[in-house]
Formats: sequence, structure tokens, C-alpha cells
Amino acid sequence: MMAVPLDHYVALAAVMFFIGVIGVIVRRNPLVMLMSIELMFNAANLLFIAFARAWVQNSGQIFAFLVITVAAAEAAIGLAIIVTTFRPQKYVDVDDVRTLHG
Amino acid sequence: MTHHLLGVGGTYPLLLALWLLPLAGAVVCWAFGPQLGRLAGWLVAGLVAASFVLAALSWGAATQNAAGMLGANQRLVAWMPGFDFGLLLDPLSLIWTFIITGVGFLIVFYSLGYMEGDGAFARFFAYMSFFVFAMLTLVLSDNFVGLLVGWGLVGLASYFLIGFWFERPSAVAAARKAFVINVVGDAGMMFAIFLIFAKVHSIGFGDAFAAAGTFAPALLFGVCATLTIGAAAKSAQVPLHTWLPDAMEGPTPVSALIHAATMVTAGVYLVARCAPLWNHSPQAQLLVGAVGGVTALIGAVLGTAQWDIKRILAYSTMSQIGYMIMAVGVGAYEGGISLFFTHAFFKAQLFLGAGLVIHALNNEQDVRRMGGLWKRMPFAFWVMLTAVLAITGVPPFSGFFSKDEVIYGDLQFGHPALFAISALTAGITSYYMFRLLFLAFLGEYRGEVEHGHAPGWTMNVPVAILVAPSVAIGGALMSGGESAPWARFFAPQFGAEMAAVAHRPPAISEGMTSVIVFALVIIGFIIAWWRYATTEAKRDAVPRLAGETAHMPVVLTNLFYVDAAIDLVFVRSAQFLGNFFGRMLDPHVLDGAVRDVAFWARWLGAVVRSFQTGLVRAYALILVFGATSFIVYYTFATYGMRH
Amino acid sequence: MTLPFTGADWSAILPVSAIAVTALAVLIADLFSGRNDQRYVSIAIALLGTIVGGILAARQFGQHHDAFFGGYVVGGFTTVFQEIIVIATLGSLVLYGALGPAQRIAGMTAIMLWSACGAMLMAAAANLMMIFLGLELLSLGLYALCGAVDRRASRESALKYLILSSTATGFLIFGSALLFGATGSIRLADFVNPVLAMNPLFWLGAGMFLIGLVFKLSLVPFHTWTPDVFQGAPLPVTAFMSVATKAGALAVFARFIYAALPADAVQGLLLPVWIVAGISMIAGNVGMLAQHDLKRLLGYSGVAQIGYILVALAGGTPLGLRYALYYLAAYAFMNLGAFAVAAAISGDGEEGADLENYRGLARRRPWLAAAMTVFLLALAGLPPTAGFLGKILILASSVSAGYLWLAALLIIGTAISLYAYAKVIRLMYETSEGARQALEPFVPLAWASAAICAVLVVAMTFYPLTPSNVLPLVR
Amino acid sequence: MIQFWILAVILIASAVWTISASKPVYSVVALLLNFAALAVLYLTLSAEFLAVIQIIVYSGAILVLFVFVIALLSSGVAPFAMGPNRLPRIWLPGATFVLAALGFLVYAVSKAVPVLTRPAGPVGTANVFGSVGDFGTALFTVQLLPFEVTALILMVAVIGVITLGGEQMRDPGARRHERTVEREIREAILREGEG
Amino acid sequence: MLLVLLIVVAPIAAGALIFALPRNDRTISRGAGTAVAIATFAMLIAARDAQWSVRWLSRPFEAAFHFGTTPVSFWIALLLALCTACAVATTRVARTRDFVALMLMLEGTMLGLFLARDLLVFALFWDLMLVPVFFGLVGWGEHPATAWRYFIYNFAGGLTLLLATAAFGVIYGSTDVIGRADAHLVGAWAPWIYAGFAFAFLVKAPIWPLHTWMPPTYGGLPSPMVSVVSAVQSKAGLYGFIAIGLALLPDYVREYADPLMVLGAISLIYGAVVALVQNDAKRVVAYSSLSHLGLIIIAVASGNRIALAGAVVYIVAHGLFSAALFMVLGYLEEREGTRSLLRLGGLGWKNPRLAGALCIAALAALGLPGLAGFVGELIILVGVYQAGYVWPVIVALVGIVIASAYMIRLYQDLMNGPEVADVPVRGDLTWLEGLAVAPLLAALVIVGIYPVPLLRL
Repeated sequence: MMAVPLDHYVALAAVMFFIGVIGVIVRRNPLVMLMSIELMFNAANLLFIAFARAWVQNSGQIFAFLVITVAAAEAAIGLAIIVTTFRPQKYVDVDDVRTLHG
Repeated sequence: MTHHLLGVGGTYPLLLALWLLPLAGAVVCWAFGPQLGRLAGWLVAGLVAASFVLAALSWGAATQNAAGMLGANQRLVAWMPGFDFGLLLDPLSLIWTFIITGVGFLIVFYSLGYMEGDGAFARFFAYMSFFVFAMLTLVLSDNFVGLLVGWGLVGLASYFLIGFWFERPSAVAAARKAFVINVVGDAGMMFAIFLIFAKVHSIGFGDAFAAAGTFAPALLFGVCATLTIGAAAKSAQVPLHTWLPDAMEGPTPVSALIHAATMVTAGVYLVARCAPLWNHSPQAQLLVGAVGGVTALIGAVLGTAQWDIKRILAYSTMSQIGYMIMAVGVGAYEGGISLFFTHAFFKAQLFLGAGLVIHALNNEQDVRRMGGLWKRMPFAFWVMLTAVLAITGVPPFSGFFSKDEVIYGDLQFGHPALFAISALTAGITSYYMFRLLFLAFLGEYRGEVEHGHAPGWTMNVPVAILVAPSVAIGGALMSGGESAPWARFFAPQFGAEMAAVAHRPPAISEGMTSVIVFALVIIGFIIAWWRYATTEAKRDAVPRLAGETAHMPVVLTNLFYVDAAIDLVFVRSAQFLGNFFGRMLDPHVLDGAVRDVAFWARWLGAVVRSFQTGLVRAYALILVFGATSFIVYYTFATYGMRH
Repeated sequence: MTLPFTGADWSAILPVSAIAVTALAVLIADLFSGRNDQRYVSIAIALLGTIVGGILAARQFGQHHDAFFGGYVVGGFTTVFQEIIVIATLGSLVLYGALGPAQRIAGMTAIMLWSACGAMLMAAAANLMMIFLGLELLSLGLYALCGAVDRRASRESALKYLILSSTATGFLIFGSALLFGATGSIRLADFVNPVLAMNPLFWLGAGMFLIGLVFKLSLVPFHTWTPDVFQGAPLPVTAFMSVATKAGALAVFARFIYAALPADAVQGLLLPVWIVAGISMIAGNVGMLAQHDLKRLLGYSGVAQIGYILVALAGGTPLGLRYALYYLAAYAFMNLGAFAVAAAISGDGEEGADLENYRGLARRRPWLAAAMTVFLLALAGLPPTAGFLGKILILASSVSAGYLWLAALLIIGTAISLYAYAKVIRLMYETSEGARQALEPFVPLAWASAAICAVLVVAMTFYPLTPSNVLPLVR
Repeated sequence: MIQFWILAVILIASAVWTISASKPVYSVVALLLNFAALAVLYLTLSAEFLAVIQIIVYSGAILVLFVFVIALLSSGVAPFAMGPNRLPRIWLPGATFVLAALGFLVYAVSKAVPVLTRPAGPVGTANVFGSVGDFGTALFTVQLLPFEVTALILMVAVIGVITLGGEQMRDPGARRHERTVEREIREAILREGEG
Repeated sequence: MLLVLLIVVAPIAAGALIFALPRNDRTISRGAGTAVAIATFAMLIAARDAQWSVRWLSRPFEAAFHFGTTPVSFWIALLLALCTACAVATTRVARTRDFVALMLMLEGTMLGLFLARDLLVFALFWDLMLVPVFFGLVGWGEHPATAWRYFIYNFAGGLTLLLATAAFGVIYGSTDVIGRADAHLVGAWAPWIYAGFAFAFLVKAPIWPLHTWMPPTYGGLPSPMVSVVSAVQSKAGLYGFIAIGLALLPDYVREYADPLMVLGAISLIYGAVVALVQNDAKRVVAYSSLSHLGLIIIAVASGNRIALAGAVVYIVAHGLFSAALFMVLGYLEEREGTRSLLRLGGLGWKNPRLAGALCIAALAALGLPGLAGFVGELIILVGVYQAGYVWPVIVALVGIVIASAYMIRLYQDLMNGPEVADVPVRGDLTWLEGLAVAPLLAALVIVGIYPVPLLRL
């Protein structure tokens, strides 16, 4: 049944995670950063589901389900923070937010 | 055998009183000085006199030889095993006690007049009384530590009295010098104590002397050599003599008592007291004898080049103590002690006489500004004359007998070189003493003081009393060789040792040495006369003295560079080190890192802060950096597990 | 369909439920209370509910039950951590008074209570799912709390915390997935399998899982958010974060290393953590050196303090956990106390943490200064405070475990920290002219909190409570 | 196998597009594509329910939220122009290292997968594995507590958003003035060329 | 016996209570402070052999709040109570109330240290006693950097002490060991533990090259506090060497005696020559302390019983004379506004009591026979020589000679010489000041003559 070897899924998830991490450190738009984080979450989800399938364990699927739920909540809060932070600002740029440092 | 107040069987109940009375005087004068006023002086004089009386009463107890123990004992306190303190009064300490209390009383009495009107009258007598107590501690102690305590305390008393007029910078400096050099001596003695204690586990004289024969020669020499440092510092022996001439900054009675009669002879006492040690170490004897001889000569030579009347006397003291040290060093204990005994009288007389002059001339001390004083103060002249005759060893004055014993002792104990030195020194002594006498009393008066202080009876009486012993005591006690009272008095103490070390009779007989020495004395006298007392010399005194001052050999004016050498080697180098350590090493090297702690804190903080740029991307980068480091680690750590 | 749970399962989550419900009660009460008294109503209800939760949690001490199929473990270990979290919550709630009258605090109060629930769930969680959810419940609440005050710094701290924490959470989830992949289970208990010690997937999974944890523990180099967020967040939130987050993460970490790791893998697997703990002890303390803001300084301080606690765990010995708990409790009191003093000083909550405000405090408010001194001494590890005894215990533990290099780094770090703490102390006792003259207002709740903490910090030295039956209940 | 490769290419391409798009809206579109492809992949992995959820929650709810926020922010301020890049150049080597190490991570993880030892349980359940029934049973029995906790999480999200926004909604007059002042200050600072 | 606990707690509690007095109170706090210090003195005598103990920790090692004097610490504690009483009685600094409170806390913490029979309690009070001094330096010091230097150095020592204590406890199983004859630690760890202790003790003493905190601290602290600090706090390190080093780790003290002795000897000479050229009177005394403590370190390193007996005498003697010196210099500074040897001079004429007090203290410091300092030096060196060490004895004797030079210089530059015109002379010691110094001076004389009780170890 497992026509596709498991390590393919793992590699794919790792690449997606990697792209997500890159997105967080190279982009300056907080929205895109948040999307990159969603990418990371989804990479993990893919991994969960692939492993769940491999182990025939639905706790992995439920974990993925919960991650989706939490990601939704996090997106809500994160977007609220971005809105409150950047509405008074000229640019939507995280480099502009640096009163706290040192 | 009955027990009575004067003590028999090795005790003397009044010993404590004899010892502590002067301390009481010191404490009372120190605490209630201003209230006592002139009474302070009388009180001290009375207490010292009482001590003297008690000392005289102790004769029987001190000289008895009960149960193999000579003299009287008094136990005081025991600190710990081996550290037993007590007092011991035997013939040796008795002689010193006599001089300390007897001459001391006379000088204290004299001071009543001399210090009249001084702002710190009571303080002076407190110090004097304290000195007497300290000196008694020194000579009455039956152990090395007690001796050292006395040794240190007399140094302190001497320090106080040299610096008595402490508004004078020169007096302050002299006091400091005296004190520090004396501490050098204390340190030497301490080392000797360590050596002895490590060997015999006791500080008592008795234990140490009883074991003297069991000491290894090198150890014994070490003990004696370090004790010699103590003796040299206290008795102004070369090269630790430089403090003594400076010490003349103190009041003249102080010079008479401390820096002539008593304290400076402590070295003599020490060597005599430790005779059992020295007797077992010929090298040590030679060392001490040589130190004494060289000091005698150097003191005499330097005495010829001085102009300050007290400094001449100081160098004379140094020279005479050199004699004594030499004598006790080579083993002629009786001779050395006899010179101490007679010297105490005539040197005190010289100082007190000089004090009369100085007092009369409003503290003028330079002999170049004296002259012709025999007309103004004949009493002083006669006093000085008899004392000079005594010190130069003119028979039948007391100095003759004692000096004779000393000089002959050198031969007797096999040290011809020392004999030659001491004979030569006798001639030089004669020269500078008569030089002093001639310059001060003959010729015309060269100074400006017309009406000085007239000495009161309190000053004249003690001086007059001193004339008697300095003239006669030598003949009375010391003539007659082995059967003289002096020799018999010390026979129990030193007889055995003297017999043991006595060599074959020397080539020159005792009478012959007397003749040789006397001839040298005459030569010295003649030179002095020729230079200072001929009619021309007296007439041209002022220009001739100026010329002599100008042409004085540089070595002599610089006192053989001993002061300069000590200053350079010890004082300057210590100060240099201190400055280097305290102003360079401490703040800039040892403290370097902590000194600028605020700077380093800011710098270190800045390093960490530089990572906190406030940029969220930078933070994310650092975070991911950490994460990848983790993962790299885990990858490598699991490398071996791969299939 | 009947639920496969017994009464014991339900009673296990009673403390957490109580606090969660209290949050709802706060929100509801807020609807019915007037504008003037709303803050006190909120605080009072929240305090009451938290205390009830604490009591309920305390009653579980000594029990042992794996509720919800190992999702929620009841036991001494859980209880101690939960109590510390409850204390942190109480100590932070009382500081809401310092936020200024304009701030509506009901929402914040409720969120903090829910965050506390998250931390308590972390303390009890024994599977990856519950750990993740507890962590997220805590974090989401904190994102909101950090930005809850209408100040630039507050918004900024929320943004930074959000982005960085989410990234770290990404690592944690990915690590969880790998762990799940390596074991086929999400239960920590299933990880204690010698085979896994040789499984690279397990190692990598554990490593990435630990990244998420050390981020929450804010160890260098995962600490970058800490100073900024501590400085920017509202004071009560900072206080809460400084203790509760760390207690929760530490509970997970401790349970992970004590109950989940195959024995053969412990040494190698945790080495990076000990290394970053060592770096944290130095860097955290160095970071304090040139700070001008008390909250920021305490942020750096926290970085180092957690390093100390990890040193206690380094041996993996049963006693090490106890000392870590002791130090954590002590740390809770000293930190909460310090924040209480800070709240009393800053009064209206507007940037009051600037250290300049502390200059000459001893003249104006000697008791506050004395309390602050006690807390700073405790943080520095000086007697007569629990910090001193805690350090001794940690040192003893690391020495007996053979981690001498960690002990040495602890000593060096402490020496550095001293300068920073002493600088604040000196500032308070300085008598210079530049100090402000106005007397700080009397803030009863903050003062009381500071006093209680000070007493406890000292008392803990002389009567050290180290629960003896914690360890058996970890597994 | 072939569908996996197609999906993999779509996933990676859309992920790269997400993080490299010049405008956030494009990122959202790319992400939508990504999520859709993921949902398909989930279907191949017997996770039907999750595939549905993925589409409904992620694509339907979260991404809409993103679009909404983009619109909200665009209305008020200059549309997504960037300020000056303040990240110091010193970070470049650091970033290079991090990227290299991340690549390494991908390699390491994919190579780390061991041969799984299948559990001995009935494979027959595989027929229903991932179905809504199977999933729901587990969710409401064994995993009930996590499910309940998500309720709290969502509650926190709701109250949190209200709390975050609450201050801004009150007293708009003062708020506007404040914002004007702040913007003036910021522009002045930007003109100076430093923050 | 609870009295022992009271000795430690009473001063600390009293110090806290004094804060309840009115802010600008002077007389009550001073009087109360003196009374408390005298009371602790009396209690110490009453509780000489008493002990009090309550269990503190049972894991990772046994520890107890165990208090009670040892034969050595009894005398140091008495010295502490005496010095505190004398110093507090004449305190005249700004904010007297706070200062007196600090002094009492300092006394209490140090009493805790010296009465501790448990290593952990010892370590606790070791760090604790830094705090009052730190506050003293912050509140009354001359330069802020001084407080840092004091704190950083001593805390660094405190930390190694902490580490060593923890290691000792873990390995030995108990820290309740001070004053127990059977507690010896040997093994691979023991040298390192000893090193940790020794570092702390050397910093505290202080011994070259860890001494640089000391001169500015002694110079900067107000004289009542510095007299207690120099008299007693510096003895903590030496006491540590005796009660911990020699008692618990004797093998290692012996094994590493030579380096210790070298450090002691360097300190001895270093302190002496630096004291010789200092122009700040307090710094002269500070560096002289370095020198004197070097001698005690030599005594400890020799391990000889006689030397140790001497060390106890010298510890007490040094405490007495340094306290007296700092107090007298403090009175002088209060009057003249300076303590520079270059600016002062000739004070002796108008101030005989001041001069007398300084004189006795200085003479004791330079080891004048008949005073306490001499007894200590002599017995120490007798013991050290007996233990077979010759060169340290010679170094010590050189140090004694230099000591006489700098102490005489100190005394003469202040009291002798012509009066200096630009420095006003504002009166001799008052009767209270005299009364405060007198016990110290009297004790110097008594110990100098009859040190027997101190020698009974």
C-alpha cells in the first residue's frame, strides 16, 4: 500500500519546514512571516499524517487536527497584534518596530 | 638558716618592690603630671633612691650561693611550657642595678635643676622613671624573653627621651633612627631566642646555659652572632652605631644616664650574662672581640673630628663601650664589667659637667664657640678635668685600673691584635679628651653668651658626688689582681670560666702593658697640647679652628660613610620598593582588572547588548542559528546509529 | 456511547477547571460591575478562584493517577509545579492595580487565568499533545496580554513574542512529529525504550522538541525575545511570564528528561541543553551589566536564573529535581517580589521601571528599598535568602553528578551578576542630589505582596521545604 | 507515486512563491495553492477528514482572515512599502551559515528515518483508518481532554483579540490625534535617516 | 542553650529595631548600640562552653544551625563585641541611626560566623557579613569604586567558599563539622575543596596579591566601621584556616604549606614597605594589616602548635591595636578634616591624650615588648622556627624592623615635629572617646603581660 516511501514524505515536510523558516528570517512583512509560520506548522502536520499512516495510529491525525485548530487561533491573535501594531505606522515592516533593544 | 626580710636561700622578698617602684613613679607622673608640678621630679628621685636602697640591702641575697644557685630568684608568671618568667638578682645584675639606681638617682636629681622650667617637666621624669624600670627589667630578668622585654622597653624610653623636645625635627629624626636601629637589635635577639628555644624548649637562662655544651658549634655560633646583633645595636657597635651620636639631641641628663652610663652598656651585660654560651664558642668570642675593638678604634677616631661637645662624648662613649664589649667578648668579663662600672661614673660626670657648661651657655654645644671657661666656671672645669683623667686612664684614677684590666685581658686571652688596637685607642682617647678639655676651658672665650644660667645646687651636688667614685673607686676595688674585692665578688660567677679559658701567661706582663698604654696616653696628651693648648694655639684659636674645620678629612666628616651606606642600602631601597609596589604594582597591575570594573562591566554588557538590536528578524536569525546548532549536534551525535 | 473516564479522571482536572471557570466568572462579573469598581471586582474574583484552584491542586499532593490515558498525570510533581504557577498567578494578579485606572482589566485577568491553566496543563501533561496544547494556551494568552496595553512598547513586545514564539513552536511541533514518527506514540511513557536510544529520528525529534522548550526557558541563544518582551509587556504580565512560563516549560523539560528519555540517551541527548544553560549563566548575567530598565534587567536575570535551575537538573539525579524545585520556588518569590516593588514604584504603570526612579529610594520608602534589597540579594545568591541556599543545593547536586564545569560557570556567572544587582542596591541607597523627591504612592496590594515575598524568601532559607515524595510521582 | 511527485512539486513551488511574493496578497494565493495540494496529499495518506478540515479551516477561514487584514492595513497606510533595511550587514555570513545548516537539516531528517517496525495490531482497521467515524471516536474518547483544551484556546483567541482591539475602539478622537502626532514624529525620524 | 542563639540574633534584631527610632536620632541609637554590644560581650562569657543546634538540611548533606564557640573563636568573638561596643559608643557620622544599625548587624553577622559550628552556616554568614560593609561603603564611603572592589573581591571569595562547602558536604555527608576533632576529609577532591576554601580565606585576610580591595576599603569606611572590619572581619579568613583548613583538611594545609608561606611572607614584606611610604594615615595602617596578617598566615602554614597559639594571641592583638589605631585616627580626622601625614604634624603638644592613645596602639602594632603584639609575634616565630622554617622567620624579623619604621613614622609625623599652621587643632580626646579607646589599650597591655588564657588552645 505504501507505494511512496516514508522518507519521501519526511523529506518533503523538511523542505517545507525549511522554506517556512527561511520565510521568517528573510521577510520583513509580518503577514508573510506569519504565513511562513503557517508553512512550518503544515510541514509538521504533513509529517504527523504521514507517520500516522505508517504506524496506523490516529493520534497523529488528531494531533494534526489540533495543530490546525491552534493555528487558526494563533492566526487570529497574530493578525490582531499586527493590525494594532501597524495601523498607526507608515510601513508594514517589522524592521520599523524596534523601540525595545539593547 | 632563718628567713628574714633580706632574704636567704635564693629569695629576696623586696625584689619586686625594687623592680616596680620606678614603674609606679612613671605611671603616677604620666597620669597626674600636670597636677604634680615640681613634685613629680622629687617623687621620681625618691623612688629611684628607694630602689637603690633596696638594691643595697639585697647584697647578701644576691651574692649568696645557695643550693648551687647563685643569687636570689623571684618567679613571676608562666605563659606556657618553656615560657617561665622570673627575676634573678646575682652579682652581675646587682652591679648593674647599683649603677642604674645609684647613678640614676644622681642624674635624676641633677635633672631637677636642669629641666627646671621646661614645659613638660613631669613627662620628662615619667620617662626617666620608666627608663629605670625598663633597665631594671633588662638586668633582673632570668630569661631571654624578659631580657628582650627590658631590651625593647629601654629602647622605647630612649626613643622618648631622645625625642623629648619633639618640636625639633632633628630630635624627631634622631629618635626615629635610634628606635629603628634598636629594633634591628631586638630582631637579632629574637632570632637567638628562636634558636635557643628550638634547642632547649625553654627561655630560661639556666636551662640554656646548662645545655650550652650540647649545642652544635655552628648553632652556638649562630646564637652568639645573633645576640651580638642585639648587643651591637643597643651598645652602638659598628656598624649599628650611627644612632648614638644623633641621640645627643636629647636633654643632657638623658645622655648621661641612658646614652653613657646604663642603657648603652646593655650589650656588655648581655655578653657577660651569656658568658656560658660564649665560653663554648671561640669563634663567637673572636667576633664580639673584633666588633668591640673596631668600634673602640672607630669611635675614638671619629671623636677626634667632632666639634659638638656632646658628640665628642658620644663617640667617646661608643669607643669605651667598644672596649667593654671587646673585653667581655674575649672572656675578660671582670675587666669589661669593671670598665662599665667606672665608666658609668666618669662618663656621667663628663656629661653632667658638659651639661653644666651647656646649661650655662644657653644650650651652646659647639666647642669652637667655647674657650676660657675655667675662669667662668671653675667647678665645671675641675669636674671635667678629673673625669678626663679618669677616662684616659691616668693612675690612680679609676679608669686606669679598669682599662688596664681590659687591655691586659686581650693579651691574657690570646688576642694580641686586639691588644694593639686597644692600646692605640687609648692614645687617641687621650688626644680627643684633652682636645675637648683644652678647647672648652683654656684660651679665650669665643662665644657670645655673656650671662648664662647659673647652675643650682641640685645640679652641682650630684656632679660633686660623682667625682669621688670616678677618682677613687678603681683603686679601692680593683687594685690587687686576684685578691681584689672586685675579683672576689665575681669569682663565683665568672671564676670557673675564666680559669677554663685562661691561656698561658702572655709575653708581656701586666705592668709592662700599663707602661706601654700610659706612654701612648702621654703622646696623645702631648699632641693635644701642641695643637690646642700652646700659647700660639690659644691666641690664634679662631682662625686655626676654622682652618681645621675646613681641612677635616672628608672620610671623617662623613663618618666613614656608614650613615650614607645604611641610608642607601636599606632606607632608600625600602622606600623605592614601597613606592614601586604601592604606586605602580598595586593600582596598575594587581588591581588592574578590578580598578576599572565599571568600564569592564559596560564593555561586557555592550557585547551582549550588541546582539539585542531590537530587530525581530535578527532575533529570529539568532534563534534559528541556535536551533540549527542543536540539529547539527544531533545529526553528528547520531551518525553512528545509521544503518 | 459512554465515556471511558472515571470520577478520578474528572477530579484530576478540577484545579485547572476551577481556574478556567473563574476566568469566565471574571468576564461575566465585569459586565455587571460599574466603571469604578471593575478592577477590584475582577482582581478579587480572580484571586479567589486562583486560591481555590491552588487548594484543589494541593489536595492532589500525594495522590497518583494517570488521568485521560496519560494525558494528565496527577502527582506530587504536578502539584508542586502547579502550586508555583498558582503563586505566580496570584503574585501577578495583585499587580494589576498598578496598571492605571484607565485600563480595563477584566479581559486581561481572564486571559491570564487561562494562561495559567495552560501552564498548569503543561505541568501535568504526559503526552506530546497535551504539552503542545498547554504551551499554546499559555502562549496565545501571553501574546494577547503583552499587547493588551495601548503603548508602543507593549504592542512591539507582543509582535516580537508572537513571531519568535511561533517559530519556536514550529520547531516543537516538528520535533513532536518526529518523536511520534520514531515511536508511534505520543505518550512520554512510551519513550522509555532502550531501542529508541539508538534511533536517530528519535534524537532529532527530541532535539527539535527541546528547541521549543529552551525557547520558553529563554536560554541563550534562544533568549533574544526575553529582554524586549519583559521590558515592553505590562508589568503584571512580565511578572507572570517570568515565573509561570518558565515553571511550565521546566515541568515539561523535567518530565521529559526524568520520565521520557531512554536511560542510555540521557547524557548525549541533553548535552546541548547543558551547554546552552552554561552559556546562559554567563551571557544572561553579563547582559544585566549595562541595563537601565528594571524589567529588562530582570529579563536578563531570568535567563541566568533558569540556567542555574538547569544545573540542578543536569545530574539527572532524584535530588537534583528537588533542588531545582526548591530554587524555582525561591525564584518565584524573589522575582514576584521584585516585580511587586517595581509595581509599587511605577505606580501608574507608565515606563516606571527606569532605574533612575530607584535612586535614593531608601530615603523615601525605606521598607520598599529593604524588600527590594532582599530580592536582589536573593537573585544574586547572597544570604540570608533562599537564593543562597538554593545555590548551595544546586552546587551540591552538580558536584555530586560530576558536572563541575557547570558549577564553575555558575560561580563565574554569579560573580558577574553581583555587580549588576549591587548596582541597583547601591542606587537605592545612594544619597545624591539628583534623586527624585516625590514620595511613591502607597499601593497596598503590591506592598503586601512584596512583604510576603520578602518574608518567604528569607524564611525559606531557614526552613527549606523540599518535598520528599516528588520524584516517585514523575513517572 | 506519480501523484506524490506532482504534489511535491506543487507544494514546494507554492511554498517558495509564498515567501518570495512581492505582495502579501500573492503570498496568500500561493499559500492557498499549497494548502490545497496538502489536502490532496492528506487524502492519499488516508486522512480524509483532515483533508476536508484543511480546506475548510485553513483555506476557508485562516486565509480569508489574512486577506481581510491585508485589506484593513492597506486602507489606512501606505500599501506595503518597506522602510530601510536595518539588519546590519554583519548578519549576512550568519544567515548564510543558517541557510546551509538548514539544508543540512533537511538532508539529516530525511536520512534519519529508520525502517519502521509496524505495530502488531489489526491491519484491517486500515480500511477505516482516517475516516470521520474513526477519527471522531478517538477525538471524543481517548483524546477528549485535548479537544476540550482547544475550546479554551479558542476562547483565549476570542477574548485576546477583543482585548487587543478594545483599547483602539474606545475614544477614537484621542486616538486619532495621537496617531497623527506619532506619524509626524516617525516621518521626521525617517527623514533624519535613522530610527 | 538558647543563649548562644541569642548572641547571634540579638545584635541583628537590635539593628533592625534601631531603624524604628526617629530618623535623626543620635544618642539613643548610639547608647542602645553600645549596650547591645556590651550585652553580647557578657553573654559570650556566660555561654562560653554552650552550644545550640537545630537541624537544617538532611539532604544532600546534613547541615544544622549549630552555634557555639570554639576555643579560638571565643576570643575573636569577645574581641568583636569589645570593638563594636567601643566603636559604636563614639560614632559621629552622618545618619548616625542608620550607621549604628549597620554596625550592630555587622556584629551580629560576624558573631554568627565565628560561632558557627556548621560549615554551611559559616558560609552563610561569610557572605552575609559583606552586606553591612557594602552598605557602609555605599552610604558613607569616599568613592563608589571602593564598594565594588570590596564586594567583588570578597564575593568572589564567598563563591569559591560556597562551592567548596557544597563539595565538602556532598563528599563528607555533613557540614556540621567545625570544632569536631574527628572530621577529616581526604581524597581526590579534597585538594580542590581546600583550594576553594583557601582562596576565600586569602581574599578575606587579605593576602598578596588579592589584597587590593583592602587599602581603599579601610581608607574609605568611616572609622568606627573600619575598626571593626580590620579588627575582626579580616580575621575570618585566618579563623577559617585554623578552624576549617587545619582542622578538617590538615593534610592539604601541610602539603601546600610552602606556597601559603611564600604568600604570607610576600604580604608581610610587601605590606611593610608600602606602608613605609604611604601618606594617608589610614592606608599606613591598612598596609600594616597586610603585613601583620601575612605573619599569621605564616603561623598557620607552619601548622605548629606553638605557632598556632601565637597566632591566636596575635589575632586578638592585631584586632585590638588596629581597632584602636583606626578609632584614634578617626577621632583625629574628625577634628582636623584630613588624615594626610604631609599636612598634619605637631599635634602631640596640645593633645597629649590623643597622642598617648595613638602611641600605645602604634607601639603595640610595631611589636613593642610588653604589649600584646610582641607576645603574638614572638610565640608565632618561636613555633615557626621550631617547625623547621628558617627563612620565614628571617623575613618576619625584617618585617618587624620595617614595622617599627612605619609605625614610628606614622606617630611622629602626626604628633611630633613643629605644629602645622594651616590645620587647626580642635581639642584633645573627650572623656567619652578616651573611655571608648581605653578598654582596647588596656587589653593590649593585659594581653602583653598575661596572655595565658589565650594560649590555652
